[in-house]
Amino acid sequence: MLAFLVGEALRDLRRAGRVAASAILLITLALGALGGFWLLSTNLGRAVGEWRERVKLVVYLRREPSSADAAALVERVRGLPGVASVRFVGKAEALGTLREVLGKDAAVADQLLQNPLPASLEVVPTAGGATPAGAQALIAGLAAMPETEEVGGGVEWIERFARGQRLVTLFGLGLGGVLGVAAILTVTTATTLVLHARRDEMEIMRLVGAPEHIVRLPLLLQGMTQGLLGALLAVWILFSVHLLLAPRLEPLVAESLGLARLTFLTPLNLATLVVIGTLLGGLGGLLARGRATP
Amino acid sequence: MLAFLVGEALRDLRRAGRVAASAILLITLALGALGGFWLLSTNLGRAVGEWRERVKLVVYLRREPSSADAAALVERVRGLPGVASVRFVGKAEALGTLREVLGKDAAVADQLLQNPLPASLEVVPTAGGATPAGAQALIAGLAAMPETEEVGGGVEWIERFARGQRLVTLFGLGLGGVLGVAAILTVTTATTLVLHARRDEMEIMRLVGAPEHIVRLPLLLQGMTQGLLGALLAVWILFSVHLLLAPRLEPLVAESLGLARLTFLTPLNLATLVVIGTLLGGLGGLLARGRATP
Amino acid sequence: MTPAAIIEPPAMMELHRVWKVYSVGPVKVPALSDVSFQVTKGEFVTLHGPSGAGKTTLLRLLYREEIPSEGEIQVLGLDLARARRGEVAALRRSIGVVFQDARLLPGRTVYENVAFVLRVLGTPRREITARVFEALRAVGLSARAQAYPAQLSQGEAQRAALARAIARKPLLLIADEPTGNLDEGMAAEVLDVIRDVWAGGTTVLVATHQKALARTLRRRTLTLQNGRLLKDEG
Amino acid sequence: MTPAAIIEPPAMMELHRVWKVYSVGPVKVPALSDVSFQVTKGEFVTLHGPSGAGKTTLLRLLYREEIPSEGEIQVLGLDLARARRGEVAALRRSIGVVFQDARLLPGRTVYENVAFVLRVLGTPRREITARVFEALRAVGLSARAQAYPAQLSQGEAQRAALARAIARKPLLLIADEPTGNLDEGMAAEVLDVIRDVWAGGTTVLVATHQKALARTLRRRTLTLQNGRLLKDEG
Ligand SMILES: Nc1ncnc2c1ncn2[C@@H]1O[C@H](COP(=O)(O)OP(=O)(O)OP(=O)(O)O)[C@@H](O)[C@H]1O
Ligand SMILES: Nc1ncnc2c1ncn2[C@@H]1O[C@H](COP(=O)(O)OP(=O)(O)OP(=O)(O)O)[C@@H](O)[C@H]1O
Ligand SMILES: [Mg+2]
Ligand SMILES: [Mg+2]
Repeated sequence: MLAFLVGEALRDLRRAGRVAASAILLITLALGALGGFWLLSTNLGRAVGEWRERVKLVVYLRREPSSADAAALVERVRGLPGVASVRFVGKAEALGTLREVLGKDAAVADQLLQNPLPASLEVVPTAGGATPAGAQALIAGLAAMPETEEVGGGVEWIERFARGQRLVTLFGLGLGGVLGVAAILTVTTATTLVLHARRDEMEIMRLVGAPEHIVRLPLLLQGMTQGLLGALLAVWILFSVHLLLAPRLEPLVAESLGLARLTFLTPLNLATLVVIGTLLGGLGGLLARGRATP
Repeated sequence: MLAFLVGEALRDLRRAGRVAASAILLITLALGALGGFWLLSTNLGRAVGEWRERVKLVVYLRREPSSADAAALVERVRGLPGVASVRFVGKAEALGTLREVLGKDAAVADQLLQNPLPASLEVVPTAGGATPAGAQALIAGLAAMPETEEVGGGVEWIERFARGQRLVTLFGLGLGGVLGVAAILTVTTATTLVLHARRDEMEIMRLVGAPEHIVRLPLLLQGMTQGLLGALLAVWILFSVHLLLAPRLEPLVAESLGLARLTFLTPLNLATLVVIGTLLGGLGGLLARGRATP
Repeated sequence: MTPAAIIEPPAMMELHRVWKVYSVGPVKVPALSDVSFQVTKGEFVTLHGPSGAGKTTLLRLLYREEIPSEGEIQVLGLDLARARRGEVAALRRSIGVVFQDARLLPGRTVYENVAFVLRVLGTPRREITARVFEALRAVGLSARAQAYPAQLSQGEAQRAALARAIARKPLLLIADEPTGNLDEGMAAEVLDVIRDVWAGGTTVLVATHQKALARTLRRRTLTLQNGRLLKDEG
Repeated sequence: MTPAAIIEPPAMMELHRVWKVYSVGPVKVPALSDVSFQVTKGEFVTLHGPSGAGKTTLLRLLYREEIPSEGEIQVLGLDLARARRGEVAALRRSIGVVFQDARLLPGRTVYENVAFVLRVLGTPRREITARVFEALRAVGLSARAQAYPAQLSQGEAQRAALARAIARKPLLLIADEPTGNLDEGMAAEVLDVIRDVWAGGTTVLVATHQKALARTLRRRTLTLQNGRLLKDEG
């Protein structure tokens, strides 16, 4: 009986021809878009992770502590909630950094009689400490220390970071919405196509007493096959596009997002895509029904 | 006869029901994507335009010229090919700028005995002068002047600019490819749907001697109506999305791209979208044919 | 395969005050008005009436392609008003129907059309070919086994539908104008086939508008006119 | 509307050594073998033959639903092998065809089906309603004008197809088994309608498998068997 059902599904697929090809391509398109968004969001997520490491607060100190005092201070700050790591920057190091930053204008630094730059602590917050609210608390804590002259440097980074996350979320929601519409349309269209091709046949099958599973299952199998083929095609296209474009995009991405490499989807992601495709196709097949028995 | 044809088209559309709705939505999707890309590319184009204004070359001068000499020099440089505008920056202005840039570290500038910064010319290149090759030639020309100590400052901007344009182009090509596939699929699917709904009817019409234009024109009109509805829907969706998202995206966009406002499509763009939709729908209707007369 | 109730039916079919009224826009079309009759197992019944009398409508009610507007119908012991989907399918597998418009599966050849119902019944594969060709030979179509329905003449299509109906050796054979598209010689042959099936124990119900045919059969004849059962004689 | 050549044809139709061979997979089915005959304007011709003889195939060739495998066909002075698409459409508008399977437009009511061909012919709107009802009355269907084809009995569908064919007052009427689904009384009425159309100057070609009908008509009869023209008598 299974052989009969599979045979029925395959003959339907063959006969549907252009209609089936169309349904497969629609599923490919929807899954390709889904996979593309996933790829994007994975890499944006990685970029966001790297941005977070760049977020730092600078605590300018009233006077340069001795190296023992500095070590103790670092230890104390590290104990504060929301702090991931702390680094002490002495006056000399600060001037060296300034000189690097000035580059062409480094002559300015050479003309100095004494080093006017303060010593400081570079504080990298944890994920919790890098939210706008967490940062507020952390900054208050750091400012309250007696050694602190002023806290600064990293707040705009934190806001930029939060905005970046919002951007990614918005982007995801927008694309998700469009994809939702595309997927529903895919299923509806595939269903309609299959229905038109099969309505007469299904009605006659029912009239000669074919049990419901023999009327419906081939359609389900056919739909699942279409979905599977569409998903595999989508995976293949995503892979090819990634292979082709990644090397070209990487320099640009390195500059704008600070990512050295664009990673591809994991095998688990790909398997999920294939499963979604198969289910979508199957749903289309399942929804298709001939004229119901009265 | 026209009333008859239009009546036929409308009754077909009504009867096609879900199939017609599906075709309309597919066209909406394709045009919505097209319009969305257009919107993106318009705004990216504006961003690129603003970036270009930030591209500048700095010509450091051997010594500070008198103001008359400075004016003559500016005049001369303005005459070079690839130069859009030139501004003279005196030693005092340069130090003021440095002080602003240093911000927190401005104390450094206050400690100076004399102003170590050179006078300079800020040269904004034309579009031609801002290409990597054009910039090469312009820099050579500027470096060859007897007053020039060194040329610098803008080259990495020019490369970044060129990369930005490549990114936009690549993005456009990618999206264009996907849209091409979507549009072709839309037309094919709409055609197939219409065909399935009408094949019998068209064959019988031909058999009773209906002239070809009576068989085909209603289908064409129906397709065009579908395309028109799809396009109007797409325009409406784009407008709503822009209205909803633009205020939220603007802060992020201002930061990342340097654009204060996200503009909407021009009426001409919108009219083009509607025309494309109508033509797409019409093409679908035109391609649909019943069993040809042998 | 068939539910227990179907094995020993009290009557092959039983209609009690059946009405069927179609709505065409605002107009009501009474296709059947107050029809009651009974058929017992093994009978050969002819349903006679002019065009539009309601013959096809009556037959459709029996295998539940339509449901009556009013009244009760039992076929093979199954109350059609209360039957579940699986029971209706099982009932249909026990009934062979020759539709007036043949209704062959358009995407399958004549052979596949006949084989399909046998496969649906779970007939072992090795038996199928033999039984399909036996049925096709009986209606004189073995030469056209590989043709698709669109490639058949009207008379051939109707004979293919008959082959499909008899290949499964049904308990009840319903034939709607089985000879409408056949010449006299062919019609006689087809009636012989139907008589053979009946002789094998199948109850038969044949609808026809041909007075001559009804007379030839010399069987119990139900006469319909304008949806009313005029006579029940024979 | 009709090309000049159609107005005074040398003959209504002329077939010269026409063959039609269908391929069903590897098998060749010769539906028509070497058929030649002529029909002049105003004749009433009956085409008789058993099921599968090739009657429908022959009629299909005349309005160019099919093209012959070999041989030449002229209808209303038009050489069908060389006709362009517009000419074929014009020819079909001059021919009324009653298809064996009715072939009504499924999405339109009976009224709309008949009105459609009149509109296609460019009939003024105010005339259409009257002519449609005249034709429906002639075939006894005026009460079913608002029904869709799926809501008709087989006999009613065939009469609707006849109404569609005669409403346009064709030069040539081709009827494929117009009484196949009708009882004797209705069949006689329908034949009267066809005779009236013929009396109005239309050439008529009726295909039937009913010997009795062919005899009743007492007209020139072409007899087909296995695709060969056996007799041309009357
Ligand atoms: N689905 C339907 N909707 C509306 N009316 C219908 C429908 N089916 C049948 N009718 C009407 O019911 C009446 C009986 O139709 P039915 O098909 O039963 O006649 P019949 O006796 O089989 O005729 P024939 O010999 O021409 O096939 C007819 O007048 C027909 O128009
Ligand atoms: N499209 C086709 N492809 C293959 N064979 C065909 C096709 N159409 C008809 N035939 C075959 O040609 C032969 C003649 O068919 P045709 O329909 O002309 O017969 P007919 O005389 O009209 O029969 P009936 O009285 O049953 O309608 C038949 O054997 C039929 O199977
Ligand atoms: Mg009937
Ligand atoms: Mg025929």
